[in-house]
Amino acid sequence: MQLKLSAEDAAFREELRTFFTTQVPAEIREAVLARRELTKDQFVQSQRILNAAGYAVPHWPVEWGGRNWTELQRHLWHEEMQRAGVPAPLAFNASMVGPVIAAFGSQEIKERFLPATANLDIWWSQGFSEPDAGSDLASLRTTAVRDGDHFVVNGQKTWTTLGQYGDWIFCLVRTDAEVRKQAGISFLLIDMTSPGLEVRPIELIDGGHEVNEVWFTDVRVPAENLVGELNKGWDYAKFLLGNERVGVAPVGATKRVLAEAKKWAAEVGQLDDPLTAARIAELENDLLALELTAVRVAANSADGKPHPASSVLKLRGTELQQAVSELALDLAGPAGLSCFAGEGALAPEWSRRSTPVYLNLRKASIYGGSNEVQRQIIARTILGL
Amino acid sequence: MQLKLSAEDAAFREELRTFFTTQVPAEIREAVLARRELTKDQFVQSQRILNAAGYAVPHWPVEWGGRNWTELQRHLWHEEMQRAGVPAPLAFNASMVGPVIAAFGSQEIKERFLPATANLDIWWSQGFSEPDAGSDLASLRTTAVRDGDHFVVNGQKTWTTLGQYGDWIFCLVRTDAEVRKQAGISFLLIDMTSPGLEVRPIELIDGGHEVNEVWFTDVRVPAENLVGELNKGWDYAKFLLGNERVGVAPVGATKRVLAEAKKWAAEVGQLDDPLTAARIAELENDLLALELTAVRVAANSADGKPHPASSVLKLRGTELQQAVSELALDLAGPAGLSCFAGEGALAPEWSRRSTPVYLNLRKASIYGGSNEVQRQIIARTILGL
Amino acid sequence: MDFTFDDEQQALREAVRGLVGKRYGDYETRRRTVAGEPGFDEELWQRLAEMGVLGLPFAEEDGGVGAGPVEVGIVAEELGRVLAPEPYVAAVVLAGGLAAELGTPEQRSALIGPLAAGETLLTFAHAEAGSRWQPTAQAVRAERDGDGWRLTGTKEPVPHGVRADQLLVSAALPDGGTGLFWVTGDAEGLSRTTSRTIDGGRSARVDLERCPAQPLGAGGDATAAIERALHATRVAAGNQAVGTMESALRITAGYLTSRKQFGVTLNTFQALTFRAADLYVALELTKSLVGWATMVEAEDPDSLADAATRASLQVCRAGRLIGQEAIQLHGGIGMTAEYAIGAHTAHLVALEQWLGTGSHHLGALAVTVADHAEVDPIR
Amino acid sequence: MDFTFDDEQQALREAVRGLVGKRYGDYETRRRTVAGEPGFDEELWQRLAEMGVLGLPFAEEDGGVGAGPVEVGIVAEELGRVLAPEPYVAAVVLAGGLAAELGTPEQRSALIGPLAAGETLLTFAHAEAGSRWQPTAQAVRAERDGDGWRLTGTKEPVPHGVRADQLLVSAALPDGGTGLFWVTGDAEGLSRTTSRTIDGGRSARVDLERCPAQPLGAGGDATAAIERALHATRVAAGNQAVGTMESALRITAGYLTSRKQFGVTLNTFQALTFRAADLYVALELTKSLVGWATMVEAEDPDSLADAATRASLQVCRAGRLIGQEAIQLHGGIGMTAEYAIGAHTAHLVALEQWLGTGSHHLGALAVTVADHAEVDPIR
Repeated sequence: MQLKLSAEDAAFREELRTFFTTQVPAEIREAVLARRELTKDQFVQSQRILNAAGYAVPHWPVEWGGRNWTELQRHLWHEEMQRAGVPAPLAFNASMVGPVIAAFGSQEIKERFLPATANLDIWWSQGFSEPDAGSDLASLRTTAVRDGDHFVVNGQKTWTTLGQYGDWIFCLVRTDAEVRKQAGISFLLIDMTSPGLEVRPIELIDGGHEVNEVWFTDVRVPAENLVGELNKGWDYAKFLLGNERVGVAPVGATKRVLAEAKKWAAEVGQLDDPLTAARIAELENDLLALELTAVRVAANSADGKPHPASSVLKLRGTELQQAVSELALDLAGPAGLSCFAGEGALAPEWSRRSTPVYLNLRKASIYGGSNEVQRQIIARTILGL
Repeated sequence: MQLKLSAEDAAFREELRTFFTTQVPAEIREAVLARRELTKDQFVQSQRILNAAGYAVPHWPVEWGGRNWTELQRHLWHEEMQRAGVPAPLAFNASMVGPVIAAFGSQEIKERFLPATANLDIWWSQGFSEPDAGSDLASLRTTAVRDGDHFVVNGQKTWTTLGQYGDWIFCLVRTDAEVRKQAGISFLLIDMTSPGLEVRPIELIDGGHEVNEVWFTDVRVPAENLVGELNKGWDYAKFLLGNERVGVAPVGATKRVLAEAKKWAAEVGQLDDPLTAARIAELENDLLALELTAVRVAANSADGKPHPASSVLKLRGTELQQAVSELALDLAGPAGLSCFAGEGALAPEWSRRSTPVYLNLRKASIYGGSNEVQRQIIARTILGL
Repeated sequence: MDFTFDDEQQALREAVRGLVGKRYGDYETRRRTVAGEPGFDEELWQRLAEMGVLGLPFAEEDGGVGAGPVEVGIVAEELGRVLAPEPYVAAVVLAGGLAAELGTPEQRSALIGPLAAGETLLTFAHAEAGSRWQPTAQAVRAERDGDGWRLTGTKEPVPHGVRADQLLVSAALPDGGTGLFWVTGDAEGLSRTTSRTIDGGRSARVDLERCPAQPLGAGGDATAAIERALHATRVAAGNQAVGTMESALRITAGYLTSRKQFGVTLNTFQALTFRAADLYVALELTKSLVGWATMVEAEDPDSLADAATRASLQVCRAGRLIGQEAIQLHGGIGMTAEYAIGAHTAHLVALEQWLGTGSHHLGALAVTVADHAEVDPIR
Repeated sequence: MDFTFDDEQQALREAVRGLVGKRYGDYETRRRTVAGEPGFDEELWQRLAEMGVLGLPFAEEDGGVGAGPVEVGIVAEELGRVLAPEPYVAAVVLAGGLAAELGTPEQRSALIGPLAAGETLLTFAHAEAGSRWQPTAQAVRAERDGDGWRLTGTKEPVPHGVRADQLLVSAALPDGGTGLFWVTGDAEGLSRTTSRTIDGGRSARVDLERCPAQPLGAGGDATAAIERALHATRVAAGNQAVGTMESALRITAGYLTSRKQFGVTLNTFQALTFRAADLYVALELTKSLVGWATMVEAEDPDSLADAATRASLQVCRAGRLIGQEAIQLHGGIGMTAEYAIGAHTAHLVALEQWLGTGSHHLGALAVTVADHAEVDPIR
């Protein structure tokens, strides 16, 4: 048991803090802090700055840009990034397809994709969910049929986040319909400019365009774009989803919004309201417990496999993210009605953003393994129920 | 839609209020208000006063002491009784076995038992639950085998509330083991002084002795003590449990404790603490909503069958009963440690009672159809899920 | 106390339900309607006028029907059930209610008859930057100009503030207090910008620059009347929210019985059906409290403030719970604008933003908690 | 920051777990033990002394072992896991901690050595009628009597106040402030009455009537030291509560997989297993926060008050949730004294009553919320 960071880790943290707050453009970080939607260019610019400094994919194998940090260092990196308002490296690249390719791809596929993936030269989209395969992902129906040295892909993916920016999409496709549903799935990389591939926007309840449907009609995909072995895709997906959960607890970002919310509360004369103060104090404590749990769990997952308690992080992390967005909604009060009024409104930006952000974050407990799925994992895997 | 009571109902309410607060001894009502456990004599004395005035079993058929009141009047009766600290007529008598005998018993059984039941000359115990038949009541195993003009009863009942005072016990017994489990059950009345019947106390977590086990070893019961038809007991039990739920939402009693809790809060200097005040205000509102729902539901169940929303009353009623007991626990603070110190302690009685009452009321969401059973009823019966 | 509706009230409910159900029963129509200006269906508004619905709360001599809060509540609940975007509560209950209470006979006949007839849309411009549902005005100030008055300042957000033909505007009076003024839509110095609210409604920024205005009624401090009108509006909006919540629960239960995951319908999963049961509990409790507050408004107006605040707190608590859980129980599809459920959640949010959040109402109740021994709803 | 225990700490845990597990692994033994006086097992207390556990936090020159809060926390967690009724935290951490901090060398050698050796049971008599966990005394007053002092007034509740051989007593000083005094168990004017707490512990009313007393250390105002000791006690009690909660969850999960209803084991019901999952979440969060507070006490004592308050809030929240749900998930059997689960709930309640409820700790945090931009646990 040791509270204090080692001198080395303290220096590491300081170095990151300095880098993030001086090297990533203030304009990008301010957009994050104001909870605005970022442009594609802002994502790309930020990730390239990180990648140039070796801060984009530290958890990858060293030969592909990894840094061999301790789990605690990774945690500090993640927290400092969020704290400074630096957009995290695109999860589809850095946390999803990258690690899968690095772990299961051929040398050729690694060379072809990993450097471009780390640098966001390729923007990856995720093609997992389908209209009838949500929490029950394994019942997916998009097919890839071998035809010479190509696969021919037909079907539909949905909830493809930021798919409108995508260059390539990594997909789970059914390559054998005869076997038990988990056994006939493969992991395929598809160029989104391929003929027959169409991206259609889905409007969300906050009025934004963040997710998409992706339709495949006789899309021809070179066979060499298969990652790993045929029909082993479910294993790779489980590997990936395990990674996804660890990154998904947005502790630092939620802390940052809560710190902002205190300023907002003061602005609207509510910070000295005892009920508001108590609500904030309780949220601060809840977040503290979550942050400490993230550190504790990180330290226990040194073998690279996610600790089963990572479901705790996802579940509680999204609950608190939503609770803080609800606080902001309440602080904004009537000004939240001006949500789409733009700069012409008197209401300050934070209060206008509060309404769509609150609604948008309803997704947090649904996407990336719903909170029901997380409870199921905890009950079964940890409690043996 | 009509807010105000009719002149007739207003007079009715006033009459009850006067009766309860002047005719039932202050000592008994004070014991209720102080959340003490009542003695058997206090229960009996109070119920006989009510019965003499026609206030013990108003919902029974008129020929057996019923009053043919409207549902609103029954509600007012119930609320005013709780408000005044008058112990409700013993539920086992007034709400359980009495209505079952009145509805399904022979004329002979009615004459033999109903007057004595209304007047608490017989103290009834309930013999339904068994160690392996809790929420799944129909899997009960206590048997009654016909032997000439008797049944011979063997088995064990449990959770028999106040069974230590019981003169008679009404039991669900298995009279046919060959059929589907609900179909082989009968409803039998058993004299608790019968040889082979033994009552054993169960100590509860609050240190009190409120429930018991009842053991039957070759207990001979005259066949005429069967209520209604052989093997129809499950229907009678369902009828009874439906009644039970309606009476179980303790709105008036909980309101009364909350009103007391405000005095306690003032006593310990917490009533002007904004967090405590807000908590009380929220509880008052929750109870108001529950009380109004009780009135609304009462009005919609005029055919004598419980409105399906009566599950709402049980579920929410026990939640709020528990929440108010938790408030009292918090107000008592360190004084609650003196819970078993008696009058020798400096801590006032309310603060000493707060701890055992809080623990004791954990039962409220378990007994009489657990809150899980209530949710199941709502989901299935009302929402069609 | 009696929560049942009489035959006439039942008939009113069925008539309104028939009309708005026909119009918005298909959610796509509602979505299209709020996408275009003015954000509601002018034709439906006329049909409501013809049906007498827009004149319900007003005296017959003012051109109304002489009905009361219960009838208004029935209409609001039915509008809420289909998320009808028509500004019934804002125009009829709030703005119309103020005109009826404070207006001179001439003003009432100029404003209420046309409002009831669907010819004039009226709104109440009251909220200001930084205000939190209080009944007073500060940012917009009234000044005398000869025999008349002029108003200067900005109101935001104002419900349907651009489409409105006539505006009632609250303003700080030179000698203190908050006055209530009538400003015509074509007044000089008046400029308005509209925007969408999260539920597809319309809200405006209204700038007044020495804008000529006529005091409503005898003039003077109108704070108490504004407060009463806001509370009556909360009661009507509570009824509207009940309709929306009931609809959200119905849609959610329907989804649970039809959507399959892991080879079975979702209602196979007890963790989900139990949560749906909790939503039902919240809804039933809310119906009771809103119904009661509606009766209090009708029969015991002195208790309106307390009853409206209590009902609002319950509406807000249930609205958050049902709004959040309805989406969660749907999963991904609940996040999409194409599907109806999210709009229910959004509407419940917008109602709170307009009339006060749960925290706000709880704060009001908390300060009065020592003033009474218990809350007795039976009169 | 590192949450892992070193080998020595691990060995300590296993030794304590072995000892108390052997004694109280069968719940019936625990039940019997608390039914008789003094409410704990004197023999086990001796064994703990022999193991060095009672001397853990004290300096070697005072007769202790010179270990720290982490080791104390390990012991407390293991005691909490089996609901061991021995007054470890009250006697060693709270009373012993005060003696160690304030006592003169003579007082320390008279009190701490015997405490560590299991020869003298020490307690801190502090709470008074109406007090709510504040570090000051009012009802018991100290007055000078020649060279010495006498105390008059009543302390209640006092943990193990009758069994205790020696008492430390807080008292209002004649010139203001709260002093800390040593009163021997056989002092004249001292009378004591014991009673059971809800979890089978012992609490006393202690009446002092001009009872001779010796100031601890140099005398004077000891408020700050009392406050520090209470916070250190909260940290240790938090560790104890973690043990109890972990045990409650383990028992509950075991029950869900073995108890049958409707022909299947209870873990078939998703609504129940999901709630168990929520308990696990609460427990993990609590472990983290309590572990952190323990490290803060060890390495950053200036932040002890903040860390102890934060840990206590989380312990109270999780304690209520787990305590209530553990019984509910058991059903009827959870209500019986024969079965272990209810005693876990009762113990969590008694810890709160002793050291402060969630409402109390939240109130303390709420007033400081504007003092910092964020809470950064990493030092």
